[in-house]
Amino acid sequence: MIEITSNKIDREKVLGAVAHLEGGAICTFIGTVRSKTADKKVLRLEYECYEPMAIQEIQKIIDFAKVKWPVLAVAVSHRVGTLQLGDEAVVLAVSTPHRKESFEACQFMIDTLKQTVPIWKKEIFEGGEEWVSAHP
Amino acid sequence: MIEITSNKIDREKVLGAVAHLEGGAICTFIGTVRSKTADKKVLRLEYECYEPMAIQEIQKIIDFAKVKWPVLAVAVSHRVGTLQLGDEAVVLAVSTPHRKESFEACQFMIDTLKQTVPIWKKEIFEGGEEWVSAHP
Amino acid sequence: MELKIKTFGAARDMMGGKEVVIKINGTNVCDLRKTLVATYPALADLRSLLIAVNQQYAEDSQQLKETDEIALIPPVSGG
Amino acid sequence: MELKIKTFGAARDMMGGKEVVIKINGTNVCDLRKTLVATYPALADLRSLLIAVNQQYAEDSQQLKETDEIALIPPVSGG
Repeated sequence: MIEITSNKIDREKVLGAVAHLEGGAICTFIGTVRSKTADKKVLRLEYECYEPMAIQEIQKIIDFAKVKWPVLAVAVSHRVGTLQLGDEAVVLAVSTPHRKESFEACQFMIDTLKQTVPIWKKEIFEGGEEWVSAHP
Repeated sequence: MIEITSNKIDREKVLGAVAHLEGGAICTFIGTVRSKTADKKVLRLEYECYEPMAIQEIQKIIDFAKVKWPVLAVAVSHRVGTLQLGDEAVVLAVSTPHRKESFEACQFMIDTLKQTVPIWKKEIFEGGEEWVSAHP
Repeated sequence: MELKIKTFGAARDMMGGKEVVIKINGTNVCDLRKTLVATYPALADLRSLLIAVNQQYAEDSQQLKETDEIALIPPVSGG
Repeated sequence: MELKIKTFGAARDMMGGKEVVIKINGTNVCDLRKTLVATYPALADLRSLLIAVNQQYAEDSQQLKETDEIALIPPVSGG
């Protein structure tokens, strides 16, 4: 399951999508909006996405993980639009037969998602706003 | 939150217990009952627990993780009694400011839980049963 | 060749619109990049600027057609 | 000294009961372990056998009292 949504992410749906009888391990990563970035106080975030390409890039990451680890199922939901403090921006879950590979695959997928998937976030803080990572 | 329960684990309760405004990352591990162990077909598992000591040992693991990583909150729920295929035996969630440390702390805690916490599982398979890891 | 370019994030702010039309001299991604930076000098301030053609990251040598779906991909920051 | 011992998992099956009472010669955890293995030889087949005193893992040298809460901890397998 790959989902880009402007609504609150349904964690139970993501977890339900990776249930697998041969799986003994599910590792999940949830990225949430923090109240602080360095010294600035974040008010909210705005996410935007090049959706058709984002879905293809996420699928590539899943395909790659399946070659590298015995992945049984993966589900990813990424939220876009305006997010408030504490909101969940991404929920990624993977099920594998054993525990170690679930952590490795989950961490690989979220690390790669942050590097290759065309999604952008703008931080709105007191006194300004900034596209994250845009500038050197 | 530390919980030993004979009921189905409430994932939403575990995840809700680690929500933290300064957290940007939640890593969760869910251990489920697999249908296969080596070549044997598992019918069900029976878990038992030395509960007061188990809770203290889990607390020690959490305390240790908090020294080693910037852990904001941890929640652990472990189920005991009879579990069927696909049931969740343990749900462990940890929130931290950043992603890398959430994976490290979560993996450390579940690895250590499996080594030190007085909980035992018996596999009931076709034609026999066996306490897991009891014998060399 | 006249190309329609989708823009996102910091690049969109620098170019002042979600979709811009630009005329380039040349036929490949490298030519497009040069024209873009000449037209919108602020783009040179980005940490990186990738170009996607038909929803795939493209090499500088890739040839372009007017019917391609082209997008500017400034540094991503999902998750 | 007479001690009440809680038993779990494979150790409980080997000893035939959730709680057993055992008389030991000696006063520490090591003495208890020797008496246990002499009385229930099957315990020697376990991959390991730890002893908890008052809900804490105990060293072999720890002194025991009749009022202690003592538990046999065969190899754990939670999670």
